Amino acid sequence: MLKSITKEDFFTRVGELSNDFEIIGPMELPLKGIFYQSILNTEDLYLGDGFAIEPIKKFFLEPSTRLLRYPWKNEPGVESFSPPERERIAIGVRPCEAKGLVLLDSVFDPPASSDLIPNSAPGAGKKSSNRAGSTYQDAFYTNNRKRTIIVGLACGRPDRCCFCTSLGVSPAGTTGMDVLLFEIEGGFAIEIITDRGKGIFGALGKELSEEEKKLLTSVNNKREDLLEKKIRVPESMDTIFTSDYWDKVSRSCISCGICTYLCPTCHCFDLIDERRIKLRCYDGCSFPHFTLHASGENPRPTKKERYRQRVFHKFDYFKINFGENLCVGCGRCIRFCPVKIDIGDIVDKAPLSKKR
Amino acid sequence: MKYAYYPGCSLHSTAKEYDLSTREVANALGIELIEIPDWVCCGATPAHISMHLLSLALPVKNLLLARRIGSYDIATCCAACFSRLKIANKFMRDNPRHRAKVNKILGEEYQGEIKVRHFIDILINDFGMKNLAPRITKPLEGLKVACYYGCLLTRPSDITCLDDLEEPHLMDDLMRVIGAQPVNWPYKVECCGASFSLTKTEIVLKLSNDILQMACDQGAEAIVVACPLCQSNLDLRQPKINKKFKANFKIPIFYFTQLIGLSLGIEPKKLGLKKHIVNPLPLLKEKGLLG
Amino acid sequence: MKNIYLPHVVEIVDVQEETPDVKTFKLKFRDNVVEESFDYRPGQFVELSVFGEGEAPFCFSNSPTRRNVIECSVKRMGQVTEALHEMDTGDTVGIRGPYGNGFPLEDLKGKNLLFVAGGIGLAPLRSLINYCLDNRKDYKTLTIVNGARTSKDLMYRNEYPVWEKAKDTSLHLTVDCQEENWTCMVGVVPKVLEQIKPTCGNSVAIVCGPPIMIKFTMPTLLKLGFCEDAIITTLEMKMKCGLGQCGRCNIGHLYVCKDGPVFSYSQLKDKNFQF
Amino acid sequence: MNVELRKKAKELLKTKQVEMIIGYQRGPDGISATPVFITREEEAENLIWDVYCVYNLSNYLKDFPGKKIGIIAKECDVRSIIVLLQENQLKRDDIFIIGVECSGVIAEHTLASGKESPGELDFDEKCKACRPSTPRLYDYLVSQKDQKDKGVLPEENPYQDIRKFEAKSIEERFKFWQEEFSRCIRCYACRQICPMCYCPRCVADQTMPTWFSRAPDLEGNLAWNVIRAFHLAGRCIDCGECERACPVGIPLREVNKKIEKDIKELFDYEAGAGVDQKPLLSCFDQNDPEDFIR
Amino acid sequence: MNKSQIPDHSPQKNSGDRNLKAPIKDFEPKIVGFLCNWCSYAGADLAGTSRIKYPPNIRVIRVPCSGRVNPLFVLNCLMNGVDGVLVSGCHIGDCHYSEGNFYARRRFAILKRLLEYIGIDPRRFQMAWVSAAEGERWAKLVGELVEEIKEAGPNEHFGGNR
Amino acid sequence: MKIGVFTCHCGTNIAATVDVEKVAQAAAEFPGVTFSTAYNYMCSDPGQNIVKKAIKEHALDRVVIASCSPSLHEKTFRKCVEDAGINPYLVEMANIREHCSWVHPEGEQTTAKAIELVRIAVAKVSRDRPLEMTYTPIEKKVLIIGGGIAGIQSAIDIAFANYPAVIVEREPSIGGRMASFDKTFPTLDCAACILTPKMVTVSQSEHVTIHTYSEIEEVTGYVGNFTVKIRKKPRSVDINKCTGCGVCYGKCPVRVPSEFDQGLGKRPAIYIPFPQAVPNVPVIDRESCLWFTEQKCGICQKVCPFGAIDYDMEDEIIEEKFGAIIVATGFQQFDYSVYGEYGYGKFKNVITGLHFERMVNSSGPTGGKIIKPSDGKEAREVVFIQCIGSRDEQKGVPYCSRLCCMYTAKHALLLREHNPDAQAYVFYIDIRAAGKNYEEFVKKVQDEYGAIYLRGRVSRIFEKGDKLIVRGADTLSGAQIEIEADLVVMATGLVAMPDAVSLAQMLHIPYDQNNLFTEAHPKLAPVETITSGIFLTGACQAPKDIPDAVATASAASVKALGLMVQDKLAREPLIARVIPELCSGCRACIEACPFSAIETEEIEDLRLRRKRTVVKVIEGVCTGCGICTTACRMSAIDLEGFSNRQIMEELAVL
Repeated sequence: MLKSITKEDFFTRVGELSNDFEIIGPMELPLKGIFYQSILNTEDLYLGDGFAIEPIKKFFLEPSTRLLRYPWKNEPGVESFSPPERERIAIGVRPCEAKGLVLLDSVFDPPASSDLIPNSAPGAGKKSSNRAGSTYQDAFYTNNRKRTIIVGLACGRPDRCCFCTSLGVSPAGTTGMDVLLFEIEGGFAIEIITDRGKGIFGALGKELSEEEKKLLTSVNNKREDLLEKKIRVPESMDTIFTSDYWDKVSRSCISCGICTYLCPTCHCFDLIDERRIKLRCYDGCSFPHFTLHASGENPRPTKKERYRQRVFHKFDYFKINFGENLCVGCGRCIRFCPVKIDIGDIVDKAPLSKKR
Repeated sequence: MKYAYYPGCSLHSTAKEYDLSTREVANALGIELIEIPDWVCCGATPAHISMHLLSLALPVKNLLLARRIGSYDIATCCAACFSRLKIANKFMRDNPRHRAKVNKILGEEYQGEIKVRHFIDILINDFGMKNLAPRITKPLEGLKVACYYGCLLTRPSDITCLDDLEEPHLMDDLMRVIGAQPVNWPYKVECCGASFSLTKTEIVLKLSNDILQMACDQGAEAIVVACPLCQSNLDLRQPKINKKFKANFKIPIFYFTQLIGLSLGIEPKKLGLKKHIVNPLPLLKEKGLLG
Repeated sequence: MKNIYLPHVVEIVDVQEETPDVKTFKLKFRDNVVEESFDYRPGQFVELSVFGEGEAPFCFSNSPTRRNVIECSVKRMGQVTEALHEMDTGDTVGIRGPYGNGFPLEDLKGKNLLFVAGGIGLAPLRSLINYCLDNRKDYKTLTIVNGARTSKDLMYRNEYPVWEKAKDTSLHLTVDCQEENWTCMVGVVPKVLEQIKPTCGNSVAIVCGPPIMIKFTMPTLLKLGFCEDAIITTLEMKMKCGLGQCGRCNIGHLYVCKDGPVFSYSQLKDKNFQF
Repeated sequence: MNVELRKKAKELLKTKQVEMIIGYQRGPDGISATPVFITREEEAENLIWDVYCVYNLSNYLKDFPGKKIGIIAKECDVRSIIVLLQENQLKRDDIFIIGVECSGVIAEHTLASGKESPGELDFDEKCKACRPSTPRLYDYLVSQKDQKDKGVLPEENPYQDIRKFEAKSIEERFKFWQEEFSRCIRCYACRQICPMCYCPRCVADQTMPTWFSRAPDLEGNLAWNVIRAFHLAGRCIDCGECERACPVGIPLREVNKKIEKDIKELFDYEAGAGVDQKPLLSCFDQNDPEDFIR
Repeated sequence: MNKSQIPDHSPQKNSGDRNLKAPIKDFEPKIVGFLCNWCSYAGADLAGTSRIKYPPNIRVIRVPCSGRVNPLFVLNCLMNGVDGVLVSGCHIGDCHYSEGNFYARRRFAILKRLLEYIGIDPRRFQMAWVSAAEGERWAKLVGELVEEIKEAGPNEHFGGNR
Repeated sequence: MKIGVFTCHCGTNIAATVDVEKVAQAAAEFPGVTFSTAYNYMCSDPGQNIVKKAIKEHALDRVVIASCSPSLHEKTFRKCVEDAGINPYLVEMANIREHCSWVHPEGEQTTAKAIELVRIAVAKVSRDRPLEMTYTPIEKKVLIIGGGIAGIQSAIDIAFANYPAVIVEREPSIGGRMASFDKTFPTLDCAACILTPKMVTVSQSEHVTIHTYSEIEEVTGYVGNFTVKIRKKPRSVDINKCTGCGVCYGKCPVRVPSEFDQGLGKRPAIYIPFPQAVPNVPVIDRESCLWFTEQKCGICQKVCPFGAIDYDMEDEIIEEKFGAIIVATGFQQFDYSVYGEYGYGKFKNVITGLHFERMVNSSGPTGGKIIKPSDGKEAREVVFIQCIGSRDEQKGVPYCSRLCCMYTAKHALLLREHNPDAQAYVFYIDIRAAGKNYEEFVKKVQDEYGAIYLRGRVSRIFEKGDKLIVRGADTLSGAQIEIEADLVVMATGLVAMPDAVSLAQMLHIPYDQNNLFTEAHPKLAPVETITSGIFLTGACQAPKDIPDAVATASAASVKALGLMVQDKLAREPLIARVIPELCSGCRACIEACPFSAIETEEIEDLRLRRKRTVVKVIEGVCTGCGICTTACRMSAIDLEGFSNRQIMEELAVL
């Protein structure tokens, strides 16, 4: 059921909540762009049309997490860092990012019961279909997910790089959210999704009047076709693994880390030891040293293999392992790519017809 | 060529002739000397023996007065005034503690920026020897003189920085320009006994006698000085020296400004030549320089 | 919630110099509760962490049947291995695992086994060989082909007599080029295989060694009649997390650290894997 | 302009003088330009040259070692080719430089603001200080007759804003850079896009020893940005690509310009002056300034 | 097996929470000195043999030549909470390798201005020429350095997550 | 990794202000340290035995010695651990004496600093790599710069050991300052009589080649492999043809003041400095010879019976390789013209010691008569003034020149010998007569030769008539003294040669603030310099009289011969090392290397599967300065012994 609330009441409510919750939300830095920050005073909260450069992922899979502290060479005992307990509310999360978190859950927080025998029976020969999720639950990520309530904000004005609808995400989607806000004139319409969401915003606002409801549904229907960019994601791209299409499209790639670090679903990381502390930091498959062996061998030496790996991991491998594409169509990798490589076009125009 | 002129006490009293000849030479050469209105004594030796602060405050007072009439360089003739003003300037520039104390006493901010010049330095460096030479109407031909610089003019050399402290030559050059014949003698910077002249006169007599003796030995007919105290020790005490050492020196002691005045054709009366104890006129007449 | 990156602290009880750049470390758990619950299969690996230097994957080189200690053979290669080579008895390291699927022991039962090892590749195979020797009745003939660049690079020399004397087990050693007082065969492993011509009926070839060697051994085995499923290899990849999450060790959709490192040749061919 | 360019490209490919030509083509959004690598003649048709061609294409030369490559280069790109030649990364006869007269390129961030026509868009910062519009080294020059002359007058004193920033107090300066650098996510786009960064393994990726923290905290970010600028001392030719590529908008050109100003004042050294110029930090002068040494 | 769980500092905040090493009043700065082996290190030895006292805040790292000191070393020190860095080599012309200090001079002229531009207190990174015969001057230099850096205060911008 | 830490009490030097036991205990806790102890004198034999025993017992593989400066005992401890079976380069020293105990007050902070220095050393040793010595061939030839008594003695000793030596002398003849002396103290034997035989032996020895009238142009290379360019200035006389008959300098019309006679006597334009010159071949002074100044005369060429005169001889550069270099460039007199009180050097009758030496010398310009240069009359009253320039921080040099007191006493004696009714007055501060029979000699001069020694300074000298009035004080009697002297002799001090600094920079050897070359260690290595292979003898290192000069010359020769006898020289392996994978081939290091010890090479890059140019270090030439490591942006070139990992590890434990 939908409720509406004026902007002021909403912000005062957020103010009350900030006593016992840490508030995270988009903040606009002039000339620089919008960044998710830990909000100290509520005015900084920016709930307008633009969306953050870095996805909300950075508050769940942190750019650098301290895993454990080593003894110095010979001292006994390894101390693990305990994940923080403070409850948090993430406000202004876009539907694509929330869906991204759900995708990450299947990697870092796999349902414990799934039949995850290692997919190894060599004799099997045929493509193994059972879910090859990892049996390991990441304590830090799971803790972050548990202690955070997601308050989504429907997309008012997607830009020309967004193509979330082609990936099954709607600008007003609710997957992975506890509460969803719709911007209506003078305030927000609130849709409570989970009881956690009810806990914080349940008693808020008044029933939506009829024509407000009509107006909202009409706006929601039009949201989908606000997106100009539509792409067709092929079922499987196995057939073109060896084609030189990848060489052509990846030629202008400069192997930087923008598309991987800013992607709400990319989750590759590196374990780094620095001065008695083991850190988990972001890493990207576009970097040459990502797969470099100590012996100097590198299974993915050139940009071609590396960019192909990025596309296949998102649109082929993840689908085999977890049944969904590892992409939510947020368009960040297109918007911020310094050489304007558009993954949407690449996947859309992949020459599937060619025989293997 | 404008300067704030600081005569100093002795130029208004015992060394009047030095003041007269300086003024004459100055306006003969077109150098404008504006006497600093109600200047005070520079403290000379007594001040810096008794109280250091006094020995700074007095000269700085004069410097402030000079600054009021426009910050020209200060022209001074007496070696003692010259060295006291210079030392005061150095302290005010380099020593913040003293500067603060003195400025508090005098109630004005002074950083030691006014330049203090001796008249010799002005003649040679500002006016320039090549401009002086053509002005000489009556060169002092045949007059053999010993230039006596005394102690304060060239020392301490890093403060006065007027001339070489062991072998000064500026006055010799001036004498040569005006036609006189400076004698090469070793006692150019030997001490004449200075202010002992009042307290322990016999020291002055001994030292001045040596100086006079050396000047005679080297064939000098007269001694040229640039400091009133040296002049009085050599001139005033000459009869006593003759009596004590049974010598008969009759060596006139000129101020370099007097000789320059003569060479410029200024008549002797205006140069105060009559005020000397040892009468210089016979020698000048003999040399035919009085005409 | 358990921090899956937390290693168990183990102590180095013995260091054996196999070759100039390979050392075998015997590791003993400090805490015997963990020791009991720590069981592994040949072919699996652990992430060995040297405190302050980093972590690297090493396969077990002793058979789980010979319980008391864990053995890992380490070739001096990069930062972690260099630090390990500096260590000697008494130092402590961290161990995390066991990871990976290990050799498919059930499928191998009742088959002739051909072990093809190159250089450091003998380490995981030794674990399997000793395991087979301890359950000798489950397996038919064992043929061990072990090649190395020079005689100095042959590992576990003290095990060779035991292997030769074992029931219908044959051992073939080879070095790349002839050396003085070297009696056994000479030549690269694929050539040696052609000379030995092992029977391919009801038999499985287990190949392990540097990528170059595997690249030339595979066609030879196929030529000798081994079918694609009957050739197993363990892949040596860069593995950081060992949990299938850090995304770097994948071949196609399979993660070497989780779904491997033991793969059949058919799986690899399917994934267009080039060595 | 484009016609002459395409004709030349076709001729080069036909006569096998070059195996590939790196140039610009219209981007998918119809306005901005993206790099293109042409190996066949007919592909030369979509070569373009206009105010939207911002990229420094010489960055791609290191991907084709030993091959004969043609490259379309404006003045700043040519300067970076000169430095690459100076540091033995390229062989002069492997590179065929198609010089283009440039009258300034568009600042890319203004494109996103929806303004379309070139008139309204303002020029990139780097073009303000760029004096000659014809490249100082080329094998073939495509002149710029029809393009209107550059609206941008070179500033009279190029390091104005650097001096203004230097005048600020130490706390203000640190606060500014602390905010900027704490936003850095260490995606190394600034390094990957820079033609001068061709090191096989950058000090940022080295672990034996780990020079500075590889985690994106303040210490690591500041060390990274300082050493990146330092390693470009006397080599950065101010093509502005690093600032353009930075996703979080850190003013990286500021840091490079500061060093450029210092080495101009201290050692009168300019990057990319000539192919046989000695590297700045591999030579010295008897009376280099040493006022800061006690 | 693992010890008590120690609280985690989540990365966003970790560059913010600095625990001040010591109250400013009795702040003992930690200074790193890169001394060239042939001149400055020998000069420091001479200060030793002539028993000239100077504050103990300096830690000496011996390098063959001031030309060996890599800016990365200086950055590493400053980023890990060291309060002051000194690079000291032979006087110009005296270098045992004849040109080492020329390169150091040019290199650190750039680095010093860059660090100052970034907002790092110029007193925190200094350079000096100390010859093998200047034991006394070395002691005076260290004394002055310690005073200056005491004035500059602890380097609390960096080194928080040690 | 098993590290042993050995902390030294050094008697009380360290123990006085540092709690050594506490340091040893703290060191035991450091990572990797398995053994830590303390002992009174680590560098002593029992101390070293403790180290060796501990290495064996605890199977240590790395050692840290916390004691004094590495410049003192690094070699000792490297040798010690080598004997115990560990690679000598796995040792590090923590300097807790010169850099800690001696310079900080006793107390908690000093001990804490000592502990921190040890922790740094342990961190560094944990990253040391075992290194092997590199060997380089040695050139079996010694270069001797300077042909004075010191140079000659060195040449004789080296020739005696049948090794070749090359003397390079700037003047036309060897012999140096001593050749101009008359008698030598204290034995009064004639300088020429004891010097000439040595000069002759040197000139006749087939092991010694002498390049006179030539200078050192450039020195490159390192111990065992010095490449030296020698510039032979044009003599205009062909040495082989000239027999030294002397016809040419007899006929030469030109007369110019002779430098050898300190300007007292005159010499022709083509001249030999003194009769016993070796080689006895004249040289043409091109500034004063009419042929060169006005293209006239040319008599000497006409009269020369052997056609040895050759006007168009040019500078000749010889390049030779040497194994060791002995520097014997000698001293020059202090220029007393800086003293205004002594007449700025303008008085004719004020001369220096060397002038007097020439005058009193029978083969000198005055034939042994001591005269007043102004009018040539016999000098009866002669005043000697000591410490001219020496012991004077304001205008002179701070040190005492050691031998002026002695040569003044000798001059006073000779004065009385030559002219029995002459009287010598000597103004002195302290008489320094510390050699053998020196004090007795001075006593004899005072008693038997009636020299009046006045303890006090001379405040002023001025001319009065033809006399010189010397005004000084006699502090013993308290009287102020004025002497009317005929002649004043300045006992000027000994200072460095004017071009000493440029030679030091050419040889890369240190010099002190008085431009005297600095020895490696004042007590333990007085004739060596810190640049291995270069040795110092004679007054260029510090003022020395003839006995000391000869002694240090022999000492330097022994050191040089020590190198000659080895057929190859072990060189410290602390040199640069390239990591090919990291190198981009940009050659910034090649531009930066002062010794051009780096060159390019082609390698097959397996990762990129193509040929690539990277750089390579030439082992023999690299001196280990490390300049290339910072010129390289990729840190692809590292320096053994001071590697990036070692230094970063040191910084990590700060």
